[in-house]
Amino acid sequence: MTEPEAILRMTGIRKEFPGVVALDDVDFRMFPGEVHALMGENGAGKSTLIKTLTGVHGIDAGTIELGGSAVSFAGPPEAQRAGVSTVYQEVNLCPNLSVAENIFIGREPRRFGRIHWAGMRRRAEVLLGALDLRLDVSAGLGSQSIAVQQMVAIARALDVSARVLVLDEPTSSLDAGEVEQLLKVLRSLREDGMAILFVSHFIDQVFAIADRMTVLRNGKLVGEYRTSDITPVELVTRMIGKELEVLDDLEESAHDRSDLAAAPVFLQADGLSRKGAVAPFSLEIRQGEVVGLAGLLGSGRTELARLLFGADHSDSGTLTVDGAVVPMRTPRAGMDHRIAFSPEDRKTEGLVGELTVRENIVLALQAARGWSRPLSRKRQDELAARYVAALDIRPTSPETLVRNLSGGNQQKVLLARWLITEPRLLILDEPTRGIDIGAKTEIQRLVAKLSGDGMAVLFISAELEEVLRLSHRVTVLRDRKVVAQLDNESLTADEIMSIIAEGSSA
Amino acid sequence: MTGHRLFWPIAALVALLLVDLAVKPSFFSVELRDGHLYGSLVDILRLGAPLILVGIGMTLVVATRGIDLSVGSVVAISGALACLHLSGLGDQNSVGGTLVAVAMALGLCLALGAWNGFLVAVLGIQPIIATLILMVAGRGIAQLITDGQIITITSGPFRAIGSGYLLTLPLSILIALVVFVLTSVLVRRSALGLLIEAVGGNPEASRLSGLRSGRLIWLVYVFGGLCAGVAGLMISANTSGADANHAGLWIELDAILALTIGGTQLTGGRFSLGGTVIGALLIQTLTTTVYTLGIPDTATLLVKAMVVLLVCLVQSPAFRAKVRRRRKSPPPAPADRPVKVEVSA
Amino acid sequence: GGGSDSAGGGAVTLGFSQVGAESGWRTANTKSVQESAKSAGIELKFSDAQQKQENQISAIRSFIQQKVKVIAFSPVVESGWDTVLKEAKTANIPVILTDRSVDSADKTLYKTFLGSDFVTEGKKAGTWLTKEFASATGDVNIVELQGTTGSAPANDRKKGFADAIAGQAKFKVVASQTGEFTRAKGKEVMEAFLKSQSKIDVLYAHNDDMALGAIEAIEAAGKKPGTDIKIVSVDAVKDGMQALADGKINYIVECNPLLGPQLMDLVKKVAAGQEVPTRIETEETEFDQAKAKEALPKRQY
Amino acid sequence: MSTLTRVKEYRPQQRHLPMIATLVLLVAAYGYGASQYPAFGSGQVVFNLFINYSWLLVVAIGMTFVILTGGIDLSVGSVVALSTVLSAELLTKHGWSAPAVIVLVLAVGALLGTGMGALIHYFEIQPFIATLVGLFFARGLCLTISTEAPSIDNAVFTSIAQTQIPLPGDSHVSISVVIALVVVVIAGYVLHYTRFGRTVYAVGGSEQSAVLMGLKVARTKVSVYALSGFCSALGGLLLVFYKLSGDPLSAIGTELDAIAAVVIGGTILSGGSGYVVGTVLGVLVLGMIQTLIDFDGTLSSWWTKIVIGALLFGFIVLQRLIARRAR
Ligand SMILES: Nc1ncnc2c1ncn2[C@@H]1O[C@H](COP(=O)(O)OP(=O)(O)OP(=O)(O)O)[C@@H](O)[C@H]1O
Ligand SMILES: Nc1ncnc2c1ncn2[C@@H]1O[C@H](COP(=O)(O)OP(=O)(O)OP(=O)(O)O)[C@@H](O)[C@H]1O
Ligand SMILES: [Mg+2]
Ligand SMILES: [Mg+2]
Repeated sequence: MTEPEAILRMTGIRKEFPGVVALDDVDFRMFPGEVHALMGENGAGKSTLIKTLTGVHGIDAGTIELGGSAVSFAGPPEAQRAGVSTVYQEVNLCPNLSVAENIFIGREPRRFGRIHWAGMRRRAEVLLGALDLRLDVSAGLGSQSIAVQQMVAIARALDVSARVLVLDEPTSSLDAGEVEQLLKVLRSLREDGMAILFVSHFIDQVFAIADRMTVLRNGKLVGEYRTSDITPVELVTRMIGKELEVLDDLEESAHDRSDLAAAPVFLQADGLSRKGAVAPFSLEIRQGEVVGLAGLLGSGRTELARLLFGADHSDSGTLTVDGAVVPMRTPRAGMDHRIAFSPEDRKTEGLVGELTVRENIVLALQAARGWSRPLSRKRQDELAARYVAALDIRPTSPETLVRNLSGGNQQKVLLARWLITEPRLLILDEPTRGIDIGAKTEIQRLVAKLSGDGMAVLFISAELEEVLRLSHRVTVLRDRKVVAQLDNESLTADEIMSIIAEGSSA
Repeated sequence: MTGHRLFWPIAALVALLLVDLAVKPSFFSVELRDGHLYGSLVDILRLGAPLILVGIGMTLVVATRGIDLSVGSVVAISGALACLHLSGLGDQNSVGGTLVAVAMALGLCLALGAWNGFLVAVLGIQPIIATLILMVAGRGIAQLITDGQIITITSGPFRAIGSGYLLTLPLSILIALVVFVLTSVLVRRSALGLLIEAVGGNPEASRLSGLRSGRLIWLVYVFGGLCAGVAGLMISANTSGADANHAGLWIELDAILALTIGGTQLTGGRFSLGGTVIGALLIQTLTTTVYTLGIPDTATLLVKAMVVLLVCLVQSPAFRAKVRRRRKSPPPAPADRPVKVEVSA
Repeated sequence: GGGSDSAGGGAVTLGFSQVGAESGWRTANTKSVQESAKSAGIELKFSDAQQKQENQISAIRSFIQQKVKVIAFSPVVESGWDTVLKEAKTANIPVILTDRSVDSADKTLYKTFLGSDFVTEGKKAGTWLTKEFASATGDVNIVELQGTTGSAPANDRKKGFADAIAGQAKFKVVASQTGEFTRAKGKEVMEAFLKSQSKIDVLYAHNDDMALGAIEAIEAAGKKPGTDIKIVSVDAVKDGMQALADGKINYIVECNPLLGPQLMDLVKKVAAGQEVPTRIETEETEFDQAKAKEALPKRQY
Repeated sequence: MSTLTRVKEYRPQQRHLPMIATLVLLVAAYGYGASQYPAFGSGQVVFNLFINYSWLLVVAIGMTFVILTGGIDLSVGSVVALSTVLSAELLTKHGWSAPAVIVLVLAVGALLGTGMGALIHYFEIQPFIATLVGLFFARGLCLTISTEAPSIDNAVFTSIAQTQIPLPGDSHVSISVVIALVVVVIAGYVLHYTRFGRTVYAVGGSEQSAVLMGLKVARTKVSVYALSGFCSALGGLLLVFYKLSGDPLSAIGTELDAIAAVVIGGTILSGGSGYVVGTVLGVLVLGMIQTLIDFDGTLSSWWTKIVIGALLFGFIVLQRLIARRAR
């Protein structure tokens, strides 16, 4: 069949970083009016390809054509002017500015040559409205949950009338509702002939929206496919280079609570609350139990988790660990009770980018031991090596600077940090954010195993299926309130959604 | 080779020394005079010692995203208190008395460091302003101690700290060396280094990883105070007198300069004590060079500016990259116009 | 409340703005002013400017606000006082300059100047040198330790000295660097000189502190200060005199900080509206080693 | 609408707390002075604050821009001195006309600033160091140009310097004060109502993000240093108007005063948050401290320093306490 002229054509792209070949002779093309998914495992080179397109990184070899003419952007501003609008993987906004400003800065509506603040706020509310998001747009961005920030970044990209829209894992921390909303918007943009580059580790999302997909593996091009010509299983096989075994076995083990009823309660919260974050709630977690938190964006899951760990301190209520009431004022207190908390925002709250993978992995354990009892270098290397292997962190050298890791691999490092502390309660806030399905199943299996060995787990994920698959019990939040706690015999996503929904109707 | 963190600082230092050698061949001559080594290089080591010490302390402070402007005043206070005590002694040459004086001075400096740490770690005041307080008040305290006069002392043991020699080497540099080695070992063999770099690299992440950053920050300021204290003793001992008004004036700037040349970022995180030592020596070499080559003192600052600029430029990867691109950029020139290549290269 | 009461019943209020406390000399100067004010029964408003002219100006402004009877100050620099002095004049508060003069074209802006002449000090040092080496035939190699670059005493003492030795070709200033008026720098610079200069006969230091620092350097180099290298300096602070008496310095030109008593007399006169000479040089002597020995015991600073 | 009302009653206060606290403290300090020292209460004392510190205020405004981007500028003091020396030199020795001198001085300041900005942005030299080089360089130029401090008798300068703008209550201010206040207003406007201003905040918030958002980071970063250089030069001119002399050793340590003023005014050194008004208050705090000491007139040289430190401490701690309380 005859294809229209490609709007974007990248040929023979090569990008080396000291020690790593991130991209090796990669071809990539996009057509107007299509959604093109860029697929690949963590570290495959997706974000790098995008950054070479927008001029964040220069290329070592290859050519880039936009609208038929060769281009090489010196930086994002140029790319933007040429009509390439991008949402990068890590949220890249200014926490010190308001939501509205983050959407419009650089393109602020002006009147009499001066910034027209009121007009800006109005337009921001409209834009976010289109994404079904209603919030005080003059509030500081820093105080928003990571999901909100992601939506803001998307809104910013949508506002510019671009020829090519690039979205690097825009949905990694959105829940079903927002995703649906986003896809709707993308479809209408596609109608208007925009070319959309879409990166996601959610296969179903990709098949729902993409017309065409390009698969990368270890920085090399595997191939380009029409969605209609390929099945999910085939796609995954091409991404990871081997068959993926599914998790039905896990399903079983997860849900039998027979022994749990007997298990002693590890942690119990009574009327715990924090103003502006979560209303008083009670919650108990038994040893070996996986409790999932379900709720919409901004429902207060993260807040709740932070209280249990002592990341924020509560205004009211008590926390009981092993039957003894304990003050939980600092993270340190949480750790002293063998509680671990892996935060949702790896960039600002999780990792120390300047330090190596090894150093980041041992950080929490070392902090717990205190400075005077250092882990021997040998011990550190072993720990690092073990978890680099276990979680398949790439590149495999534990001496790589974390900031040079791909998003998903960074997430794995964060996870490793807490796993080596061998906690009794492991709080995971969006642990699988931006992680490819291979690793995701790995992590889910790990969680199941750990709980099997008696570790209590509090599991937060925007992906409801994941929560359901893993948890013995699901605690549902709505508007910063705990509205239901359900044993997960055979819960379905719809049941949960209806619980969330009915509240908002009531 | 050029990859190593310390390559460029060392290269700069060597380059500067070579300039000296070229201009004044006698610059490298080191002879033995009444039982100790004597020569410009020896002076550089001896006079560089205080800066090295202050630099080491400052490096750790900076690694935690802090800064300590008060070191200069602490230097003055330390010297003043020690000399005040000594001047009161019947027999200034008594080792015991000297030790007491030293102990008193260093004790006070620890307290001053703790004060800085308190302001930063507990009250959460921004380091630059928190230490500015002691920078201003500290001078006053030092002058209060000396009553604005220069306290001259004759104590042999004390003077040794600044101008004495051991095994023909200046005692001061040996002290600095010991402090450097001890600190390096402590920091790298224990987990301090890692924890400090973590706190400086990402405070919130460190907090959520259970680091007691407050204590760490406190610790580094106390240590910074101690280092400044020792430096203060050296400086006053070197001139066998406490000059509360001038001792350690602007040393904080030189210290920060030294650690930057050494490759530590003022934004916190990774630090390199070795680099700081190199940086300090570089700065001292520069000063000595100016005096030795008889550069008119109206031009001194210009020279200093230029040298520092050069050193920082060659160290900056961005700069080197740009230069390399320059070299590359002109297209392979046709054989018939070789001259042009010369020009462009 | 109006300032009249601040001027006190009969007591004269004197607003005195000091440069700072940058040296022992300065501190002695301050002390003398404070003490003699007390003994003369003059109410003193003292303000230390921390070497900043801006502070001195604002201090003088506040004196004007408080309607003191007389204002005295030692200018941190000689220029830049017209505006504030005019204000003082319009508020008709008489002004006395101490230690350093100002270069205002309008001499009516201040009643009188009390202090020493830095150029003369330099000259005296130079003249001594010419006498000392009158017989010398070969070159006389001089190294100079200057005060803080750009400061009035440094400029003038350099100038005066240069003028004095100008006539004779045998006097050669082979090296001249700033020692910033401090011992530490004095020593550091001298160490460098000792290595860079093959032959040094004389050291001229703009103040005693630098000379004292240099002495340590000379001794460390295995030379005898005062004999191998002749030393002449300015100020005559106690430590300096000690060194002079010990024969480590050869000659010191006094620069007397004890202006207090003289100043207070002037203040009283000026306050009473009597006429005073427009320029009063403080009586200052010069010390050689012999004079130093007898002067030393009753040296207060 | 409800959101907007929430904005009004809640958000701004939070951000303005440090400044409000500072203002309260200033008033308190003034009240104390008035109660302690006769003639302190007179309005002129307040106006003198502005007269004496107008030059520092202008310098601090430039510094505010730099610090908002997360940078720092140590060169301001030297640039101020250079401006005074240049003015004196050109007016007295080379007989330039006043306007020409003013233009040149401002140009030189801006140029030096641009240079440092370029070093910082294009060669990624840390601001602290790049501007420290600037500090050495400018001060070095001062001394090479002249080691003396000549007076300036240029008619224009003298008239600007000595004109007093009368105010009610037989008090007065100088032209410099007016200039400084104009600068303040412009700066405030630029920061709040122009793209450049907002980009300054964005860069301070997260430079990497600012780049990826496609903002003109390079231009902004270089500009703030150019601006700071310009303000320092202007401050230098005001200082010339203030003293009518060019002193190569003047304004030593001004960088610390300026930084202190900015930080006391509630601006965060890591950048991204702060206001020009805060800086004004910060300068007034420093001035107030100096004035209190001048009026007291019993402090010895060293107690002066100690008390300055103590007052500084008091101001900062109280400021935090008040701010905390109000939260
Ligand atoms: N700045 C850098 N310096 C060094 N190596 C880098 C840098 N950026 C990326 N890399 C490496 O390039 C490879 C590709 O990274 P990239 O971020 O493109 O992966 P990705 O496909 O986006 O993975 P993910 O799905 O986790 O986001 C990784 O091995 C990463 O370690
Ligand atoms: N650090 C914070 N400070 C103040 N408010 C916050 C903070 N973090 C989140 N919030 C607010 O509280 C709401 C709940 O945030 P939280 O992250 O707990 O929601 P969540 O259920 O975790 O949703 P998400 O899936 O977005 O994380 C957010 O919508 C945000 O507006
Ligand atoms: Mg990626
Ligand atoms: Mg969350």
